[in-house]
Amino acid sequence: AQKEVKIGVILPLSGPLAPIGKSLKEGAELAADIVNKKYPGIGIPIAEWEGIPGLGGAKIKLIFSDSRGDPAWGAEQAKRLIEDEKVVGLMGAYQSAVTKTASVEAERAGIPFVNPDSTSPDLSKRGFKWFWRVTPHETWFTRDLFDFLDGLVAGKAQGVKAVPKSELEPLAVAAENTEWGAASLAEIEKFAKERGWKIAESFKYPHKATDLTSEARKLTASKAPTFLFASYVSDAILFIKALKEMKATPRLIWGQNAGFIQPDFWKTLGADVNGIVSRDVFSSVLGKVKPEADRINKIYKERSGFDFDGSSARDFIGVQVWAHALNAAKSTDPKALQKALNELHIPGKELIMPWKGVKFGSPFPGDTNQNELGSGIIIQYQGYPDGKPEIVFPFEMATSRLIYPFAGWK
Amino acid sequence: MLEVKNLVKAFGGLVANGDISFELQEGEVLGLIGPNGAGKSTLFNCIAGYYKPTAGKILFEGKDIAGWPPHLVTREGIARTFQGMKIMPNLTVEENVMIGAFCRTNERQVAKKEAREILNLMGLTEFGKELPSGLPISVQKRIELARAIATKPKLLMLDELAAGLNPLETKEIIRTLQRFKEERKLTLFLTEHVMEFIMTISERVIVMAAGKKIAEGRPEEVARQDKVVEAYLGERYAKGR
Amino acid sequence: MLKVDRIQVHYEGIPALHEVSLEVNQGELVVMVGANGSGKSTTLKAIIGGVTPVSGTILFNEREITREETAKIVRMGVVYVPESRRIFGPLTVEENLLLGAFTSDSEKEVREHLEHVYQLFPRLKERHKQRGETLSGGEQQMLAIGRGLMIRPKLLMLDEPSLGLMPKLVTELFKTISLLKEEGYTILLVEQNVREALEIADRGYILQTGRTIHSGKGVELLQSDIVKKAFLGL
Amino acid sequence: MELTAQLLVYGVLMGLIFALIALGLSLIFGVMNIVNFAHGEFLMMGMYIAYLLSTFLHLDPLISLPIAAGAGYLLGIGSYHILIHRILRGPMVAQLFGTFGLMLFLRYLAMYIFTPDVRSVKQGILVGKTLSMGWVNVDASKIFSAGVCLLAFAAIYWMIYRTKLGRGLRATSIDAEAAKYMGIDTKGMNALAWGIGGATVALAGALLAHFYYVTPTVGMLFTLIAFATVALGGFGSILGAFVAGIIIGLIMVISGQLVSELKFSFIYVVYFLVVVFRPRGLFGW
Amino acid sequence: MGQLLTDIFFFNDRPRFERVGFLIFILIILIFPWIVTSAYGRAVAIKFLLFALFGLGWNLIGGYGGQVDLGQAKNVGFGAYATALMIVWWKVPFWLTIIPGMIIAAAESFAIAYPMFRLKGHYFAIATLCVALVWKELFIFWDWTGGARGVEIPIRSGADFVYMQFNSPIYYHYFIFFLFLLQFFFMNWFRKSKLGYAVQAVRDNEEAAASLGINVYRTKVVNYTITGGLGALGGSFMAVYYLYIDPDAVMPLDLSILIAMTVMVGGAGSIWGPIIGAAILIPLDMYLGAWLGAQKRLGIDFMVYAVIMMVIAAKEPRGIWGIIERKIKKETR
Ligand SMILES: Nc1ncnc2c1ncn2[C@@H]1O[C@H](COP(=O)(O)OP(=O)(O)OP(=O)(O)O)[C@@H](O)[C@H]1O
Ligand SMILES: Nc1ncnc2c1ncn2[C@@H]1O[C@H](COP(=O)(O)OP(=O)(O)OP(=O)(O)O)[C@@H](O)[C@H]1O
Ligand SMILES: [Mg+2]
Ligand SMILES: [Mg+2]
Repeated sequence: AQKEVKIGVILPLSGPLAPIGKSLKEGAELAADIVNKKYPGIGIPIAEWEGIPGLGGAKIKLIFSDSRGDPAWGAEQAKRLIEDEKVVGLMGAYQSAVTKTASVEAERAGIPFVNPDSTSPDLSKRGFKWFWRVTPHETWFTRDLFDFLDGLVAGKAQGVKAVPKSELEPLAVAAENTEWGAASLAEIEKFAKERGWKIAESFKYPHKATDLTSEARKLTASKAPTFLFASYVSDAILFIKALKEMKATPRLIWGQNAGFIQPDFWKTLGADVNGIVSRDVFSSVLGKVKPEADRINKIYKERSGFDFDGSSARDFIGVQVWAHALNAAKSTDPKALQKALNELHIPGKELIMPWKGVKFGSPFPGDTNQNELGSGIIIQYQGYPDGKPEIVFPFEMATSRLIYPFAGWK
Repeated sequence: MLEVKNLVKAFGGLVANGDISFELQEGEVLGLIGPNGAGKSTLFNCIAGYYKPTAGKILFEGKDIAGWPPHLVTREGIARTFQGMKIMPNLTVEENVMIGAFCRTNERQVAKKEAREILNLMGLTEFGKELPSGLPISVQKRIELARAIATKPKLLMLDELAAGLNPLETKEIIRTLQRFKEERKLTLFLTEHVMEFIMTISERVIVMAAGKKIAEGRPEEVARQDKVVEAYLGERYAKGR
Repeated sequence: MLKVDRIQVHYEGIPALHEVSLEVNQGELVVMVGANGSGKSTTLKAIIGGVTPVSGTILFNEREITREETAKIVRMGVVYVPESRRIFGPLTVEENLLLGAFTSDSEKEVREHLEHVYQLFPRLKERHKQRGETLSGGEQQMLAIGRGLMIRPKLLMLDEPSLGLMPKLVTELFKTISLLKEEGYTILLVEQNVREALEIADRGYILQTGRTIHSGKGVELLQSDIVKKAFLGL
Repeated sequence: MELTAQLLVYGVLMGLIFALIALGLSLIFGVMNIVNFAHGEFLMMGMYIAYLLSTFLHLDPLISLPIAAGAGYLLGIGSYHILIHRILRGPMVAQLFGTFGLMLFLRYLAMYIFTPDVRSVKQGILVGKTLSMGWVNVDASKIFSAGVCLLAFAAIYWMIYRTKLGRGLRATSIDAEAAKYMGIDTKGMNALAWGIGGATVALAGALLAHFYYVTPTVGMLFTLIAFATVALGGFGSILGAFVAGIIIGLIMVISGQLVSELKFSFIYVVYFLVVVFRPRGLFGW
Repeated sequence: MGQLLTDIFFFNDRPRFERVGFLIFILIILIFPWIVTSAYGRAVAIKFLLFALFGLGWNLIGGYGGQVDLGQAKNVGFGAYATALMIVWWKVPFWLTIIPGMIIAAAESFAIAYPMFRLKGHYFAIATLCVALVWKELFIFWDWTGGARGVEIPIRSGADFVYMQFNSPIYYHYFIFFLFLLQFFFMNWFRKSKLGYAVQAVRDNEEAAASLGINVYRTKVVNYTITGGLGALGGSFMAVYYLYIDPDAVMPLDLSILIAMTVMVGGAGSIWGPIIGAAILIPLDMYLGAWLGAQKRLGIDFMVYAVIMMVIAAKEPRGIWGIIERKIKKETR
């Protein structure tokens, strides 16, 4: 019989975050498929594999489990996957709160938990021995944001003259009141202070709100030219709709990933997204600078009907990390895997991400087992409804000119 | 034992009890009659603490209990039954009575014993473990009476206890009442529209009409007064007597 | 007009009526008496469709209504004034009365009946704006009866209408009932005032533990030993 | 000053929608003393109807209003006949439980059919149009919705308090058994209440779809607000739902300015305070 | 004293089949982790005991008190936070955090009970719901509670009886079973106590209860206060069991509703009801989620669960215990 390696994947597949959970799941499934079957011509090693070479061609089998967005439920599913399904390791769980409880189970059981998709800085600061985070975390992304802003002022953005700082200052920030939103806001405030950016208005709002008109009005009333958001998709939509209703005229709108990169976001808002920028880890236009990404995107689009995006990309790379680790360990023994993960180094060219690679270390103070070679990008929606999320940061990787200032809504 | 002085109870503009005064001696049986809406139940409710009197005093063994909440009034020694029964439907008959007995004890065993004794005296033992809701009205009325007695009252107030009972059942309940009155030294204050009941058992009767006391005296005397006949009893009784 | 044939009714599997049969003819005043819990109210409820008999039949004007919906039976002209009165507490006296005429479509008739009821019970007119639940016990009883008279029913069923009424009103009530009978109403009456009821009744039935054990002319029943012993305690 | 005025406008407009959403809940509660946890799911159904008609048949969402109302009516009546009348005899907890089941069922049925994706209505005469009225810019569809809400309230109010049918409904709500003795078809009345309740909330959904997104889980957000609205106004009171809806709309915008994070708390605290002093809500009997 | 012990530990007022049933139940729970080796099965058993514990507490207000309280989650939250914060801040041993948690929950319940009990029926239900949601928002809002980022208790290795952390679920199994029994015997005493009867009398008819010398208001307040305290007990357990808590996890509306539902499904106002209800709902929910969740098409697990809920509500509104009791009655007749 075919040898199989089971990996448990915990994701929010029902509840309010289900739309994102769906993207994550599809990304992981594609990666597993690419590992298991030959996909010639993509240009990354796993596409050449048929199963995991180091394990004699054993196939990766993903066992998905719904976290329901509930930390307790997530922990119970982790137990089930670990002991009853006998998975060799875990992956997930998107919401940092769920990742926290689920990874405790892995830590106790002594099996690896690879986390490709949670961005709360806390997670990699717990000193766990069985937890590896692949994605950059919020500290990183926020640093990118301020690099981007400082870059604008310095005139580094392609096709945009140096922007006087006074044109972008002060900032106004709205973050949802979840673990992730709170972390985002804290990071933004920290960096703003460090880099000398004034904040006119910053607040948390109740996520899954019924109405955000008042909050949007608060942003416009602050007269700040730059709006920063940390919102899931439903709230992101409400914010943009409300701002449009008020004919707000910010010069820059930046979203902290999540809702701002969901297909639902631009599908719902159509042309109204043009000019909005968001932090991300992947864009389908990456193909312009990284042809492998384009090939993956094509396959993905055939399967799911959408472009590959930041969410699907993250769980894709999660599976990829698993595949490389298993290959290197040549065993499914936890200790061997632990060693393999600790020593893992995937060079950037083997990834579809615009990263320098995957290697776990301590990029920020307090971090352990955190990928230190990752990086973020900032995309801008251009030419929607038929457009693409163009990369505008890092400046040297830009696929299109930055549209600045934000043109307003029709 | 009980002395009501210038009691007034008004609902908005409607004066349900206007300046009522009377006294009740220990061991006495006092009847209260009067037309529908005269304010009898209101008076009961004022004494038992369900309504706060607008003015006036209610002295029970020297203490002014006007405005006291019902449970304190009961603990002072005044128990009551309700016009239109208020049985606790999800508790068994025995438990209904036990809860009354808990008024005087904290011990379940004591309360249980007391309840069983009263049920036995009332001839209700067979229903002890049943839920009261399906039982006939006459039984429910006796349960309510048993429950009130279980609180070991000095004064027992009965609001239309015999309503809905046929003459035979009425006679039975009078007998029960009289027995308890003897054994437990109860003072009774009751209102009733069934003349066979009230006229037999009462030693003295107060007549109310439109919120005022209009007559007082021994039952036979009162029943003969024209104003009582006219306001309350009607021709049939006038003829009968 | 009404024919109840050996009906049996259970409450949660426990029989309340074993075998009850009775008949009411056009224009008659029929009285049902019986000890507490003998099943009088249950019989009326079965007729009006409030409970469904497990066996037996009920015919009204030759039509079987054993399993008919209450609302339909009421629309056929049967009115039931329940023992527990069932006043619409938060509604005013007048609104309560108007609901009694829910099945009537003629505005004019409704007005007439309203006047009639107010004549019968002046107390209600006095209180017509008061909320039903704040009426005294007796006043509520008047309201319940008045509500039953808001249409001209083919059959009027009263369950212990004298309950809680003062003696004077009881006397008047029985007068009113005889009056109604004379006006041509057909009435089925349940009463604990056995003597007064049987005096004005055409016929009577005696119920005992869910069975009709005896029937006969009103006055005859009043003389019978059963009634004397069991109800009057003579 | 300008800000205040703008907030008032936004608050009242949103409040009217809340009121319309709450109307059906209040009516259903009034007639049969049952709190419908699935109310928000009815709203979601109304929204999906507007979405489907707009996306697949290219119908203007305005045209879908009556269709949504009709479908909501059927959904209400259907729920009544299939489930609700069976749980009416149970205690309050069982009723809550039953409608909670209905809520879960409808929500996940929608998730099964439509997937969890977020959708919205993109075309329509009023969709995305902004009216400028000098100092305030307002979405045209919100103004239109407000108008529809007022009309719906007037119609329902008239029906309940001025027609015989309404008297029948009220009688049923107070004492269903006694209402039966009056010749009122109480089952019909209950079904009617559910029908109207479903119709008004689905109508609100179709209106909401003009400027709000649709997803299977959208209902709960509104259910909780509708609960607070209905209870604040007084269960069963039409006028109460209306006034409370507007109050809640205003609290939302004002608290959104003060401490946005706690804005639902503001609503709940106001509810709590009101009810402590008026235990049956602002207009409850 | 002897009487008190009998009241706590004995069921001599209950029919024989109940006593036998209870013994069998205890035996099953005792040997459960030895016959079931599935980790998920054990997790289900632990969650079952946890919700049976919650249900027993809620039964006080919801069953015996007849008041629908949809805010029990706030008390769970108080317990969970008291334990988690005390452990994280001051390293207080677990066992010393239980009582403060219960006291905080009871004190809060006591404080709001006075205004709360002006309300009846649905107004009360919605008010409880609102109060719980306000607390949840506050816990998210405040920084000192960790806000939305929650509280993480550091992992300890091995079996630690001071902080009640274990690698093996078997320990947790007996640990929660112990807490469950504590509460169970408390309830056994309660239902037979004077207070227990007063609570039921008030539920059935407030005016009648008052006429029998019961202070209606005080009875309700005391009952609500105890309910609050009992809710916190399970919360403390959750903190050391999951090792991470946040307001969405320990005080959401769903939790309040699930607690109420276990009682309702089992049969409110009976000591067995919450146990039966939890024994049905928790495994049902967890196995449906494991088997039918995460499918290609989402939502089937919830739909099946929802249908079962509706059927129970429609067919047996008085709960499963109602059916059992009736069956037994019929047989013994
Ligand atoms: N809560 C209230 N609000 C307004 N009016 C009330 C209230 N309670 C009683 N009343 C009125 O006060 C008057 C006296 O009522 P009460 O119940 O005391 O009469 P009663 O003498 O007991 O009559 P019955 O013999 O019919 O029971 C009645 O007219 C009644 O309508
Ligand atoms: N809702 C009910 N549930 C259970 N049993 C009931 C119910 N209603 C009545 N019963 C039982 O049915 C029998 C007949 O009751 P019914 O009320 O018809 O008697 P009745 O002759 O009208 O008595 P009363 O003089 O008390 O009104 C009684 O034994 C009673 O216990
Ligand atoms: Mg009275
Ligand atoms: Mg009867």
